Order: sequence, then C-alpha cells, then structure tokens
Amino acid sequence: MDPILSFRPLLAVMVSMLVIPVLISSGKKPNAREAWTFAAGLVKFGLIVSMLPAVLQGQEYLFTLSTPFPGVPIQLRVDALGMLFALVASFLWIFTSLYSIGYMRGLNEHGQTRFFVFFALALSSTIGVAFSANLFTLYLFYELLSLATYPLVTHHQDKKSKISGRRYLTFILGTSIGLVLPAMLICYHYAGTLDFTATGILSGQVPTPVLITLFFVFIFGFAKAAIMPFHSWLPAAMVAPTPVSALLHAVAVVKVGVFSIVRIVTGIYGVDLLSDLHIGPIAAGIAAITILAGSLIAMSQNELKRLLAFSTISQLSYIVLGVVLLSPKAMTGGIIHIAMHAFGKITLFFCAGAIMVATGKKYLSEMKGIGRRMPITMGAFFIGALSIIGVPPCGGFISKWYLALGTLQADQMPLLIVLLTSSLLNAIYFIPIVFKAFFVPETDALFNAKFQEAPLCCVIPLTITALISIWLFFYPQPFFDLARMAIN
Amino acid sequence: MPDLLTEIVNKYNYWLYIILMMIGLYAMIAKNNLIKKLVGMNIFQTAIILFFISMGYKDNATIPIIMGGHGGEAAHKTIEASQYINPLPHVLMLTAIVVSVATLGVALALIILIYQRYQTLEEDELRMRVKQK
Amino acid sequence: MKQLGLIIVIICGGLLLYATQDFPAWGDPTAPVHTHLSPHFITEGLHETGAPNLVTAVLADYRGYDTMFETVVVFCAGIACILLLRTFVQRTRGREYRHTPTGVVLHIQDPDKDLNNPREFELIDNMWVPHDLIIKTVSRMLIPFIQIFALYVVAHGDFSPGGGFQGGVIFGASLILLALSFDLRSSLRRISEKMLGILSALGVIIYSGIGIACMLLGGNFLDYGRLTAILPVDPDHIRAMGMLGVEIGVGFAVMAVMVIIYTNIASQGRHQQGL
Amino acid sequence: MSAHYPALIILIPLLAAFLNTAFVWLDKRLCYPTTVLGLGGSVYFCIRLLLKVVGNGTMAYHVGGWAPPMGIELRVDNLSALVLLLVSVIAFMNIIASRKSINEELTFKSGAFYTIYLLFVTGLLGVVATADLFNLYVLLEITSLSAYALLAMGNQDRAPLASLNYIFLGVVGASFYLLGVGYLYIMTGTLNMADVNSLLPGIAGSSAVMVAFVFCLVGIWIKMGLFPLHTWLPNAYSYAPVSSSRVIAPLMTKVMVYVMIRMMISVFGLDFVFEQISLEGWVVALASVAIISGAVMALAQKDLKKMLAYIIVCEIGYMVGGAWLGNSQGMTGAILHIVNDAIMTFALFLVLGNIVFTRKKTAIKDLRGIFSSMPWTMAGFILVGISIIGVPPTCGFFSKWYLLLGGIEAGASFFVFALVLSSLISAVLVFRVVETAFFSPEDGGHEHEKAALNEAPVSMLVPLGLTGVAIIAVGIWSGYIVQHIILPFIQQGIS
Repeated sequence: MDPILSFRPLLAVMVSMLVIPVLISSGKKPNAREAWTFAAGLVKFGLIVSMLPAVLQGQEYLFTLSTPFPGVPIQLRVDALGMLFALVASFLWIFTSLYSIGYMRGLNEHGQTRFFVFFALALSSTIGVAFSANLFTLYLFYELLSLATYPLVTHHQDKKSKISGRRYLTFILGTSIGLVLPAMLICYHYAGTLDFTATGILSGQVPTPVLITLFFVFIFGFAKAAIMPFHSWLPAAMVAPTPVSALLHAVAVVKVGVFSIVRIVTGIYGVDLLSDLHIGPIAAGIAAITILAGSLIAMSQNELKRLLAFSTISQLSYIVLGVVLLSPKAMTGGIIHIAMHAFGKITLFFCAGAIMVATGKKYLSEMKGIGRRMPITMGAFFIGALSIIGVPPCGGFISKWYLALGTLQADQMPLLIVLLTSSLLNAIYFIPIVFKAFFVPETDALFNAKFQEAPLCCVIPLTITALISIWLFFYPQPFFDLARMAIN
Repeated sequence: MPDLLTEIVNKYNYWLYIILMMIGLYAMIAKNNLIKKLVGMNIFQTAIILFFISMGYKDNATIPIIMGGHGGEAAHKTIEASQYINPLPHVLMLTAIVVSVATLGVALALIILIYQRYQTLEEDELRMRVKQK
Repeated sequence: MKQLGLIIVIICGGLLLYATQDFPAWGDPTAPVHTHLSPHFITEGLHETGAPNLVTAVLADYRGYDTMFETVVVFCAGIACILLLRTFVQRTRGREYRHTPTGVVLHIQDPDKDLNNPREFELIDNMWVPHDLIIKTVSRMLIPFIQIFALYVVAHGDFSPGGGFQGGVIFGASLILLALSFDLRSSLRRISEKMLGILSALGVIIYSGIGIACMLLGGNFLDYGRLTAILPVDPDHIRAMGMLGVEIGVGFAVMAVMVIIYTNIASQGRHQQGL
Repeated sequence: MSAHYPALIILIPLLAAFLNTAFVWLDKRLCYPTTVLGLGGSVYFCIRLLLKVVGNGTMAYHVGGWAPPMGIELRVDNLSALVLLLVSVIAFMNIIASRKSINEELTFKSGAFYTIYLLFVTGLLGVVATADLFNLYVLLEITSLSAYALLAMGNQDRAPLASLNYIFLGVVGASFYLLGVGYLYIMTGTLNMADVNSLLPGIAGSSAVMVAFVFCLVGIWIKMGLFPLHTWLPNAYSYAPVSSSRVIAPLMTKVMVYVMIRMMISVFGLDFVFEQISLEGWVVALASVAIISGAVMALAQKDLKKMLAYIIVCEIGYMVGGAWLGNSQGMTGAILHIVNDAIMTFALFLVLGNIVFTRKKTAIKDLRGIFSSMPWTMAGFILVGISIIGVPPTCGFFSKWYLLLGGIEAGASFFVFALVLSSLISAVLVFRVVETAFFSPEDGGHEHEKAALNEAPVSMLVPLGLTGVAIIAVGIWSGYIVQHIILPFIQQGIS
C-alpha cells in the first residue's frame, strides 16, 4: 500500500531541534530550561507513538524535504524498524533528561545550557537516522550526530576530555568520511538510487568482488557500531557526563551504528543477495570475535563506566551477529536486542552515575558494601545486570533466546557456543559487583551511614527503567510485531 | 634545414618578437633587482604589442585612414579592402599599451612603498629584511 | 632560479616558435586576419561611422565598449596610486615660507598655525632647488603650444592619427613639464589635486554618460546613431560626433590621471614638496 | 528595459565608482551610500537577470548596436548569470561588513578604496558577462589592477611586496592569455567567442590553435593560482587587509575558474579539448596534487590567515580537476563548487575579519578561549568548517558528491583519493582550531567561562549569519540549482 504523506516524521525529528533556541534564550533560568527539555521530550515521544498504530498495520509515513541528487531525495520514511528504534530512543530521552537534571545539578557541572542544547540536537539526529528513507539521509543524520555529540563528550573541557574527543572524532568522522562516503557513492554509481527497499538495490548490478568489499567497508565504516578494531572510541567517550554515556553511548549513538548496519543488510543488499554471497558467516565471525573480546576486556576493568562500555561493545555485536546470520529468528532476536539491551544498559549507567553523584566513587574496588547505603540503586543495577546477562525474568533473556534459536536455524553451532560463553562471561563480571555491594562488609567509612540514596531525580529514572526491563519479559509484544514486520 | 631557414625568413617578424618576449620573460624571472624585473615585464608586454601590430600588416597596403575621407567624397567611391591594412590589431594594441602603462604605474607605486619600508630593491636583501622583521 | 628561468623560457619560446609554422606568411593578403573581419571595417567603416580614420572608427565605435574600459584602466591606475601612495605627513616644527611677490622669508614655529593666504607663499624645504631661468622661460613659452597641439590631436582624432589618449597624454605631459621645470607645488597651484580628481572622474563620466544617453534614447549602450534625437547633425556624421564626444572624455581622464600618477610617484604622495 | 540587463549590471557599479571619485573631493559623506547603492543595484539586476535567463534562455546584448563579430557582444547564459549573482551578492555583503574596519584602517582614503572596490566588482561582472576574447582581457586587467591596489593598501608591512609579486605573475598570466588570443586571431581572424568556436573545426589539428589553447589555459591558471603556479597567492591574501582579501579571495579565483570553463566549453569546445588536446589525464593528476599539497601546506600553517589561503589553493584543485574529468558529473561538481566554495571562502574570511577586528591577532595559538568571548563568530566558523570537511546538509558536501561521482565515473582513482584525503585533512584543520578555541588552557579550571563577551559588531555578524544560512540552504536545495541552472548549460555545451 502507498505510504501516508505527512509532516509528522519531520516534526518528530525537528521538535528537539526547534526547542534549541528556547533553551539558549532561557539559559539563565535552569528550571524553565529543563521544563522546555521535558516538554520537547514528551511531544517527541507523543508524535512517535501517534504514528505507532498505523505502522503496526503495515502503513508507512513519508516526508520528502528536497531532492539534491537525481534519485536521492532527503526523505523521511517511518517503517517498522525505524519505529522500533525511535520508540526506544525517544522514550528513554524523557527519563534521561530527568536523570541529567539530578546529575548535572548534583555535581553542579558548568555549561549546562550547552549540555542540554547539544543533547537535544543529538536526539534529533538519532530520530532522523531512525526515520531515514535512504542511505544518503541516514548518512546526513549520522554525521550530524557525530558532530553533535562531540561537545558532549568533551564537556569537561580539560586535557583528558580533549584527548578523548580527538580520538572520538578520529574514529567516527574518519571512518564515515573515509569509508562510508566512497562506498555510498559507489553504490549510487552502480544502482542510481540509495533507497532502502526490501529487495535491496544492488542485486544484479554490481560485480561480486565489489559487493563483498563494499559490505565489509560498510560494516567497519559505521564505526559507531564499535566492531573491533574500530571500538576504542567508546571507552574513550566515557569521560563524558554519565547521562551522555547512558543515553548516547549505550542507546542512541551506538545503536545508530548498529541500526545503519541493519539498514545496509535489509535495505541496500537485501537478505537474498547476501545469502547468495555467503558472506554472512564471515561477518558473523567478526562479530563473534568482538563479542568475546569485549566481554573478556570488560572483566579486567576496574572503572565501572569503562566496564559497562566494553560490555556495550560486546552486546552491540550480538545485534550485528543476529542480523548477518540472515535466519529470521536470529534477525528478530538481533532487532529486539536493540530495545532490550537499551533498557538494561541504560539502567546500569544510571546506577553508575547515581553512585558518582551520591558518593563520588567510580572504581569497583571502592564499592564494597555500597549496597547497604544505596539499596535501590544497587537493586536496579542487579536487574539491569540480569537483563544483560540474559536471565529470566528480564527482557534480555528474550532477545538472547531468539538469537540462540537463530544460530541453530542457520545451523551455526560454534556461534551458539560463543553466545553462551559470553553470557557466562557477562555473569562473571556483573555478579561479583552486586555481591560485593550487598554481602561484603564495607571498608569505606562513607558507607557506614545508613540508607542514603542519590537525589530523587536520579533514582526515579533508574528504578523505572529497571522495572520496564522486567516488564518487557512479560509483554514484549509490540517490539516483536515491529521486528517481525521489519524482517518481512 | 633549408626549409626551416625559409620558414624563419618568411616569418622573421614573429621570430624576432617571440625572442624579444622571451628575453623579457627571462629578465622577469632571473633578475634580482625589482626595477630590472619591471623593465623585463615591459619588454615582454611591448614585444606582444609588436607581435600584434605586425600581424595586421598587409603587403602593398597603407595605413587605415581613408584617402580624402574628409570632404565625404570618399563616401561615394567604393573602397578596396586591399588598399588598407587591418585596423583591428592597432585598436587592440592601443588598449594593450594603456593597460601596460597602467600596470607600470601601480607597480612603481608599490616599489616606492617597498623602498620606504625596506630601503632596498634587491630581492635577496628584501628576503633577509623580511626575515629579520 | 636562473636555470629554472632558462628552462621555462626555452619551453615557452619553443612552443610559440613551433606554432608559427602554421601561420600564414607575413603580409599575405589572403590570411584569415585580412579576410574575415577587416574587409568589413575597411570598406564599410567610413559609410557606417563617418570616420575616415578607421582605427578611430573601430576604437571608438565598433569596439567602443573596449575603449571605455581602457579609459577605466587608466582611471583605475590613477586612483590606485592615490590609494597606495597619498599620505599627509605631520607638519614639522619650524617651517620657512617665502612670500613670492616680495621674496621675504618668514619662519613659523607653531606646527598648527596656518598662513592666512597660502597662495602667495611657498614652503622652503630641504628638497628645495633654486630655479634655472632659461628652463623656466623656455618651458613657459612651450607649454601653451603643447597644449594647443594636444587639443588639436583630440579634436582631429577621427580624421587623422590621434585621439583622446594621445591628446590627453600630450596635455598631461605639458603639465608635467611645468612641474619639472618649476616645481610640483607651482604646477599644483595651477591645477589642484581636487581639480585633477574631479576631471579624471568627469572624463569617464562623459564617456559612459554618452553611452547611457544612447540607452535612454532607445538604443543599445554606446549606439551613437541615437544621438540624432538631441544633436542637430546630419545622420552620416552623427556617429563621428559621438566619437568626438567620447574622445574628449578620454582626453580629460587621461590628462588628469597622467598628472595624478606623476605627482604621487614623484613626491611619494607628499604633494607639498617638489622635486 | 529588460533587454538592457546585461549592460546595466556592469554600468551601475561603474557609474557608482565614477561618482564616488567625484564625491571624494566634493562631499566625502556621499561615498559610502553611493557604493552601497551601486552594488545593491547590480545585485537587484543580477537577480532579475538570473530569473529571466533561466526562464527564457540565453541573453545577448550588442554593445553599440553592432552585431557580432563586428562589435562586442555581451552574452549571459545560465552559468554566467549564476556567477554574476554570486559576485554581486558577495561584493554587496562584504561592503556592508567592512565599513567599520575601513573607517578605522584608512580614514581619509576610504573614498578611494570604495572606488577601487567598485571597479574591481565591475571588472569581475564584465569578465563574466562578455563574449569577446579581447574584451575579457581588458576587464581582467581592470580586475587585476584594482586587486593589486586593494591587496597592497593599508599599513601591513609585507603587503606591498606580496602584491608586487602578484603583479609580476599576474602580468605574465595576462600576457600569456593575450598571446593565446593573438594566436587564435591569426588563425581565425576574429575575437568573438561564438565566432571562433564556429571557425575552429575548419582548422582542426593546427598546432597554432593548440598552442593558443595551452597559453590561454596557463595564463588563466596563473591568475587562478593553481598549484604549482600559486606562489603569489598565500602571501598576497594573508598580508592584505581583511576587508579587501575577503572579497578578492572568494571571487577572483572562482571567476578565473569560470573563465577556464567558458574557454573550454564556449570557445574551444569540449570535443576539441578532450579529443584533440586530450591533456585531461595530466590536468586531473595536477589538480589532485594541488588538492593534496594545498591541504598539507594548510596543515603546516600556524596562522589562521595563511591556513585559509592554502585551503583556497586546495579548493582550486577541486574545481580544475572536476572540470577536466571529462564527464558531466565532474563538470556539474566543478560549477556547483564555484558557488559553494565562493560562499564558504567568504564566510571563512568573514570569521577571520571578526577575529581581526576584535582581537587583532590571528595566530592559531592566540585563539584560546575565543569560544566564550565571541560565540556567534565561532559558531559560524564551525558551520563553515563542517561545510569544508563536506558534511551534509552543508553545501560543501554536495559539490564534493558530484566531484567524487565524476571521479568514479572517469575512473580517476587518484583524484577520488585526493578528495577523500583532503576532506579528512580539513577535518583535522577545523578541529585543531576548534580545540584551541574550545578547551581551557592546560592548567585546568574553567576560567574561560568568565571571559567577557567581546563579539564583533552587528554589521559584521549579520553578513556572517546570512552566509551561514546560505551554506545550509544552497546545500539542501542544490538539487534545484543543478537541475534548472547547471545541467541545461552543460547540455548546451555538449550539443
């Protein structure tokens, strides 16, 4: 059926961009500023949800801004896959802004206006990526996101953040300009279009060797997916304030990278073409290496946020692995994992930030017995950890279950083993934290004090996200439908 | 070889002017003194002017001013194109002369400024003084 | 540098000389140069423009647009010299003036004090040179003739060799001769910098003004034929009239600019002291 | 009336210049309004002209009523109309932006400056509009003369020397061009572009014509500053007062690129250029070298002005290479990049001008903490920066897209590589400046936050803002420009 032409996609993207002038002008009055951020977040989420029913019925929304190149418009299309991602991102933005109020004020950071402005910009570009109708539009928002996150990563403006910012840009911009842009142009040169279509645009037009090289150029080119060896920007980006790490470097930015790869697989190449090329397993192998290596490195980390970063790296490759396996179940699992991992990991980051605010601790070695002081936070942390490990009753279990089934469906026994091993590794590096937090006598006098949590603005969001990641175990239905529609 | 010779003899004007141009160009590149460069520049431009003028020349024809054009009696008798040489190159070169003069004027003005600042017009010394500043 | 220059020169010269082999022989009447455009200029020029001097005809009429910008080039050079060189130096303490009628020298201490009637005084500065009577007298006699001749060259441009540029240059030369034989100040006293500037602008304004007048009269820019509407001349010579007009404009501009360039370069932009 | 547009766009600023000169001695206060009026008038008529030309095709204007090839013809087609608009708009905005600094730098000579400035703009407009080879030379010389003067004025110590070198090279370039025209004239006997184009097939394969082409080309390259003939460019642009380099840097080189394309398409014809001369391999290689070396040399600079100058050298390589790729994609990219790069360079120099106006220092290390003192200017800088890197939706990306496509289509892998590499290098360039401006000094602390807001005057910020908007707008709607203006022109050229 033909798509619905409407402004709603553009609005959904632009809302948080339009609010920027207001944020700047109300920079002197923090309360008004945060109120505006909230309003924008709610409106954004509302707009996206308003499009959900039609999308669930297989409808699509379409908006064309202009046509810079013949056959390549700047175009927004809302389909199942994009909807899934947009839902997660915009929903979590609301809680993140609540959280960042608590966090930023708690540590009274400088340049808060700048922080909120670029946060809004980053969200706009994330939704833009989610709703892109073709590779060019996706690239456009992808780059915008890279630039919008730079001032957030380097928020502290000291030497450390300067160096990390440099690394961040080198990896992100370097790959996108150096790899993705030429690859995209070659696609356009052969196909004459860049639209995402279910059948793919490249089949039968491009010599096979070019196809194969292009595929890997894309896989590595979208460095936001943090596939090794292009992963080291993510740990570096952890110098950012925790809300940034939470939303952007556990959900928005990294998922944008994965999302782009999913789009390449489903939209540009098409499942049939890829399965003819027989490069799925190789890509899956690359992903598997990243999964294991990520988990292993994570085990050796002492700084909580870096540990989470490496765990993110390995979790992202779950999604890639699931998608390149090309078996329906695996792809479903991978796509759902976008959502499940998002809720789980953001909870963990929120907890890390809450600990920062309340006690100023960032190293695991200092967190013995912290559970007594901050039971809610650590409880949420436990749930998040379970979800990441993939233990029922948490959302993570479902996606991992489907991934496992998918590996069997594609009869890739070794990959199944990889998945299980890495879950085991996850358990190995998460459970001790929780254990030490609750059952080890505190060494630090700081924790003698009885129950004393971080400010409410921090605690509420992380509780809610934790509860949601449980709730998703019982009611994953909407995401399921979206994922199924996305792969059919 | 002989045909080359005849070639040169037939078009000795072009050969002379091109050689003259190259002398000027060489002076512009190789000379060290700014005034000498300027002189080279003028030789170059003048050679081009001569080159153009010479291309307007036509065998057994005279300067392009109609005989007895004053009273208007020439207005009635037909004029042979072969009588007069081509006026166009002259026109063009009037313009080119003016352009070269104007350029020379501006260049001299600049040279005065340079001399006021550095008290020299030798390029190597100029380079030294620029480094010192 | 020298070697590099030599290489460049040899390459360029070689190319140019190599290409001359395709040229038609020198003076060959059948060469395209002589067969394509020039016949029309020669045979039709007089009828179409009414100017027997074909060079002027092409210069001021067929390619009048070029010539206007040629004038603009001169004009531009003049203004550029002013922009680059003109400076107002600080008055030094203790200046000496000679009162020209009487020859009395008076000394002024206060740098800000001005003379009440400066035209009668002349500054005595270190660059001061005493006049040579012979040179002064001779040039005093020559200058009027030079200027008359200049006017003739301008006016007669479309009948015989000559025109605005030539005439303007000659006229400017007469003023420069004045500046050389007397000194810069006395020539500037006769024609001030302000006057020169305005004249140079006036010249180009005359030229483009005539062109625009043709536009207003319904023709294209510089289409002198249209001037019949305002000039009481027979249509055969109307274009010649238009040419004369623009030549006069050119004359003004060139004369003024020549003097401007000279004065600025000669005195390094400090007009108050002569050579 | 509308038939006279091609003449009017040139005459209005010209008259303004003349009146200006008179006003210098009559009433100084009238100079600035005259200038603004003159430039504004030409902007207005350029817009009307562009609409008219895009609407109903090429406009020809016979000066003096003489039909070509006898007389001189002004011929405005899509490409020239586009470039005309570009020139007039940028010139207009610059005069708005540079009033304050002009009044500061040269008080009593401002009138003369405005005159020369107007003559410069007139020359550029004339060069773009004319259809006569020799007339082009004359106007080129007007432009160059005024450029020499504009670049050398002011009190900079090294400006006159740089400008003199520019004169020497510029004269050589112009003379080469004139020689080429002379050779063409000997072979064809005409000076009108269309006429030459129609006569050339008759004398195909003559070495004189080829030499003529080569000399015209080299002459134009010298004026344009294509590597390795760029030696005059960096000093001339970086030691000049900003108010003049701000207009010369964006326009002079771009107009010369226009002249080159005009020569290739309208005078010699593409089939002559690509089949008889067939230097494209060499030229594209040269252009790629120009791109890389320009970028690398920019990387080596410690001063913002110098850095910008070398960025220009690099961008010239883009356009020359694109025009010589020999396919319509590349030519489209080159023409689109004329527009984009003019806008970007202008914006960069606007930023530079604001910094010079407020800080007087342009060494990159002196920019520390400038972010908090002049946020708007630096926001503008970042916008231009990402446009130069080539990030959508800024305009720089779109011309780069066409250039890359053309390179892929022509199989010029080295050129593609050079393009990608240069965008990576320019990313380094931009963010090097950003880092210096954004981060606090090594000894920690956020004292840069306290730094007083010391922004440039509004008259300089508004043009920057408008240019920033243009960068985005031209980017997003470049499709229209390509479809309705550039492609029709290229179709004409090919047929």
